[in-house]
Amino acid sequence: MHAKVFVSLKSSVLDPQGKTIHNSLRNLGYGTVQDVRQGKFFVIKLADGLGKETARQEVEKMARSVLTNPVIEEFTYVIE
Amino acid sequence: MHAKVFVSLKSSVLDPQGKTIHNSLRNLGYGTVQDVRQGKFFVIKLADGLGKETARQEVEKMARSVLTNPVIEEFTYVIE
Amino acid sequence: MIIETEITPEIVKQHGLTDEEYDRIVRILGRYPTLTELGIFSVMWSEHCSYKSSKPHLRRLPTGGSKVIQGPGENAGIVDIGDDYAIAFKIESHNHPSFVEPFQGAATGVGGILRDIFTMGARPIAAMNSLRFGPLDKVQNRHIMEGVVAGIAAYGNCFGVPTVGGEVVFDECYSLNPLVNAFALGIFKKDRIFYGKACGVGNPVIYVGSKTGRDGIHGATMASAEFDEESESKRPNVQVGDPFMEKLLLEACLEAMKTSAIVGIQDMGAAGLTCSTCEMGGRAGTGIEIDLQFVPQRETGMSPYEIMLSESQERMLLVAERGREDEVIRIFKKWEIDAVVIGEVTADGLLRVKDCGVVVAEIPNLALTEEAPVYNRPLLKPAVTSSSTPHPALGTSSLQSADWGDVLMHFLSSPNLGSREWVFRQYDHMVRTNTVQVPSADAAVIRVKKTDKALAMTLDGNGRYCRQNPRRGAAISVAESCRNLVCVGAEPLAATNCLNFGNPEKPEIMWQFSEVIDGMAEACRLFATPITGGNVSFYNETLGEGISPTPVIGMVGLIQPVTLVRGSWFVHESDLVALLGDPVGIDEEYEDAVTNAFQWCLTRPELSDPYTSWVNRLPCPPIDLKKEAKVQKTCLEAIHGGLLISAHDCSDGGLVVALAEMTFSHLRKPAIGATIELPEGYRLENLLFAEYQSRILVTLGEKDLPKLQELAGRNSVTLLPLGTVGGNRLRVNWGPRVLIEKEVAEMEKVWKNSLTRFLVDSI
Amino acid sequence: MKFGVIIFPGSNCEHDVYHMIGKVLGEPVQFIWHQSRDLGDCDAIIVPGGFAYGDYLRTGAIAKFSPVMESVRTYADRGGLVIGICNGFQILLEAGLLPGAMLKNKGLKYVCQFVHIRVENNQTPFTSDQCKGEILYIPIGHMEGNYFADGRVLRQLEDNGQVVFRYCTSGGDITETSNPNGSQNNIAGICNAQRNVLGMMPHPERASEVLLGSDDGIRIFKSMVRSFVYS
Ligand SMILES: Nc1ncnc2c1ncn2[C@@H]1O[C@H](COP(=O)(O)OP(=O)(O)O)[C@@H](O)[C@H]1O
Ligand SMILES: [Mg+2]
Repeated sequence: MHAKVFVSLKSSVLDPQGKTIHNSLRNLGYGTVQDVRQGKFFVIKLADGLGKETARQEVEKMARSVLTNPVIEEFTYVIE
Repeated sequence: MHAKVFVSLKSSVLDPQGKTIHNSLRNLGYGTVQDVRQGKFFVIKLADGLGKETARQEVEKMARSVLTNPVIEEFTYVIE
Repeated sequence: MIIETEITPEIVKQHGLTDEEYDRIVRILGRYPTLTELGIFSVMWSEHCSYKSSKPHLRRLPTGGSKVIQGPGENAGIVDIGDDYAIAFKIESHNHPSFVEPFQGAATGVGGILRDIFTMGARPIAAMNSLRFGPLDKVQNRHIMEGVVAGIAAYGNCFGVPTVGGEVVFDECYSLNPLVNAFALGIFKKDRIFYGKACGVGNPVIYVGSKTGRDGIHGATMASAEFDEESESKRPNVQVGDPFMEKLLLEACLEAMKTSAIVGIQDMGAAGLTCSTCEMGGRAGTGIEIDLQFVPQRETGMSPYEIMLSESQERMLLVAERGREDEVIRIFKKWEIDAVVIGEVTADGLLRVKDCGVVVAEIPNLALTEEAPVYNRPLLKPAVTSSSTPHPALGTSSLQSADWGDVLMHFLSSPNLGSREWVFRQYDHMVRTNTVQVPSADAAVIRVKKTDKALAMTLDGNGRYCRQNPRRGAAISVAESCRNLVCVGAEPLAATNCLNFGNPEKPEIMWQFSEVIDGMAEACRLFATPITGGNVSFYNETLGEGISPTPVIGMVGLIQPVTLVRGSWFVHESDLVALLGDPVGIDEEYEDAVTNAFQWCLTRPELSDPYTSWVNRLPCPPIDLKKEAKVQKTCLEAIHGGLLISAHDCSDGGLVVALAEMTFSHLRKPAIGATIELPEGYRLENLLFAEYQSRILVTLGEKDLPKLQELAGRNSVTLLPLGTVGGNRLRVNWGPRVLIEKEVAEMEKVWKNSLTRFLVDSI
Repeated sequence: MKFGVIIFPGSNCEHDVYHMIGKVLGEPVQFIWHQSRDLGDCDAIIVPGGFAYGDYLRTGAIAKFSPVMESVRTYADRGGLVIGICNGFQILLEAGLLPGAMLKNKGLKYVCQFVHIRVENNQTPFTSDQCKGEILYIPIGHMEGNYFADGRVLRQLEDNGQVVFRYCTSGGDITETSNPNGSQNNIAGICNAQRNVLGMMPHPERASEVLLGSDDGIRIFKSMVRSFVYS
């Protein structure tokens, strides 16, 4: 079983990386690009026997307390 | 229209970041975690009028030539 | 004026304003304020911006001197270093943000202090930081420390300023209140200084840098309130730093300043656009009118209130000569930075803010700056200031059999005494190719290209001493910072300070503050090191728990010629080791406490950090400032006379810890031991480990001993030959007894592990 | 011999290199703005360290598209001397002037310290003044210096003598503990097959005066001058 956790900066928070990438894409002629935001993701391999609901709880807990700082980041996740 | 490009290290390349997170998750008592790999993603806002096929071509081009380094990274993407 | 929101007492309270302050606002305006105006007043009258509690005390600090070009009141103090060069330096706190989001909080702290320096036209050439955390055995403290250090590294390294020094202290009182004080120093030609003044009616006001977003709205008021569980909800205040943008801003500003088209310039720090406009107008006695529709914005639908109070980083406000704005804007465009005329300087002394032509705020600049409220808050000396309750003297007999070598090894492994390499290895401390003395010497040393000068700098604070005796503790911080400079061969020039305290509304805290100022003022006068600027951080309290009063001194000195620079370690076999200054001070209470604390500690093998446990049971050590000055004078004269090979300050951990530190390897210089004969006639544990001030360990060639003796005699300073450098062990003898005999390699290993044993494998 | 020093937005060692060439080595030197395609009459190009474009996407990833890099490529193809230091090395990798890529340091932290490096090949214009096996004392300062190339490329590098510097102990041994960043085969610097393009993570300009702790670094530039004069 795998969980994927996607972490991104809250939309109100400045994303200097995304901004810089956006600028250079535009300078390189990718005129159709209107905005870029950067995030990170984690692919977490979980013990197979784990029930879906337990997995969900575990993943939410670690995403909230370890993988993100809720002050500036938010996350989504999927379990596959 | 949005494109999401997911970039990860090729599996042949060691991912110490994922390993470190794995270790600390384990130390914090998340015993069900068996492996962690870390990647990054870009959310790219594209001009609305763009056809799906053009979008696809544009995104692939920028992913290949700008957003990743093919020596160490690989990517997938979705267009929404 | 359109009053869009009715100002209820509830709203006033949310803005941290008292009823009296609100009445005063209404009197000043002659009407009720708009919400935007209320916001502007609230940030400018906050403790952070107005210094309303500290101002009456700060006035007692010496601030002038023949070399001071600019004292407190500008973005940074400026000191003349000769040969047409001047330096600008300052220290600032970013404590609260670093607690909430360690990485970004610390990073933006570095960004802020760098802007304070280059806004004056100086190119930053060195940075330092003073850090305080809770003990590392707690995960949360490790997490904060890792984030803070990484954040400082990320910002400073990318910007391209070498982070050359600082200090790190661990104490329980900083667990929920970590302190992050960032220092920066820049250099420029004396005739190229820029001030934050909006001169010249009709001159355009130009906004440059990052776009404005809803960042840190109310950061200034946040830094002026205690923390509680509710602060969770205040969290969106945290800002993200963009060091790349700051680097571009630096280059563009310095390039624009060369055109002579710039009249005044100021960074937008706390309270952003509000603070920079009213302060620039206030200093020049002019008014400023801006229209917010021209302000570059990152988000849509921002209200005037939000735009005025935003604390988005990497922004500057400048006033250019009328007619030359395009010249200025072109330079910023070259660096791909937004630069927009948003208003002009007026004659009426008002800050007038329009939104698409409609006035949304109109306030006299001076009402926001110089005429902001000032409070003489009540002071109260706490009943017991000394927490080390005196123990009955147990006599020294039970210490007779102590294994002092073992004690030394334990002390060296303390996070409070061990190597800081884990920290400074993450900082680029060599960029700009000026770093003569890398971190780990008593002070950092930076050469000044195109001259034969070098600058030495150090940060020193001691919350532990100040908790016991705020006045003496502050004086010791000044003395120690000067001593550190003297040890590397520098003459102290001037200082900046960062005063970290608890809640000023508590009379005991205000008393501590007042005492600290007096102690600092006395010492700074004596050492002729004026305070040219600084920062006050109050409300370092979480859930009612406050920090020890923690004043941090940033001291800067001059070495000329640069070849005089000295290290703080043993260099050659057979050099002599000697102590400048009295081996122990005179203070019976302290002396007894040292003995008692050892007896307490040595019977407790379970202590995880015996040094910290021991030292926490001691009162503030004595200091005789006049004697201190003589010791420092002697050391400096000896270095200038070519008598000394190295010099090292004896401070935390006392004489033996200082000796051990001198044995360690440094860059390509291998570790090297020494044999030391301690004088008899003193209480042993006092001689070995007590933290008496006014002592400097020196090494010299044997042939220079008579000259040094003569010099010390002339200055009435004790000079005590202690032994000889050589071998691969540190041997300390006392009469017939061998007290300590340790392999240098073994000592160096535990010393180097003091932080890494906690920090290596965690994220 | 005239040196050109490229400035990207975010470069921060350009002045250091400029000072070293002009003041310590005493050779003519000029800056070249990243938007320029004109390398003037420079006899060697230095791509200096720093954080071009903040290193925000990947190190060197955005800088490689600068107009000046096209000229640098042409220049290198014609045999011109190019040296990339730290971020400059990373840019040359991204631009494909040198093979391989940089990963984050194995400790995941920025590392600033002096290191020892061993000269592995002195048959290059950058090392002709040194002996094979000689040890230099030069600082590093980077977050991404963990050199990576796939097995085939790595073998080629080794077989062709393109590994110019390796991290080593003070005695010259190639060990794991002397490797500060996890770099494959302790690689600290490599050159192209033609030997006219060098990339190295250590900063020779930071070790160019005794006052700064070492002057071993200046010898790389002395080599360049010598090979230029005799070429
Ligand atoms: N502890 C202090 N001692 C002396 N001057 C101080 C102290 N704290 C602040 N100042 C001075 O007060 C002025 C305002 O400080 P501050 O608000 O921190 O500046 P900024 O607006 O640049 O952040 C500065 O000139 C500063 O040097
Ligand atoms: Mg300021």
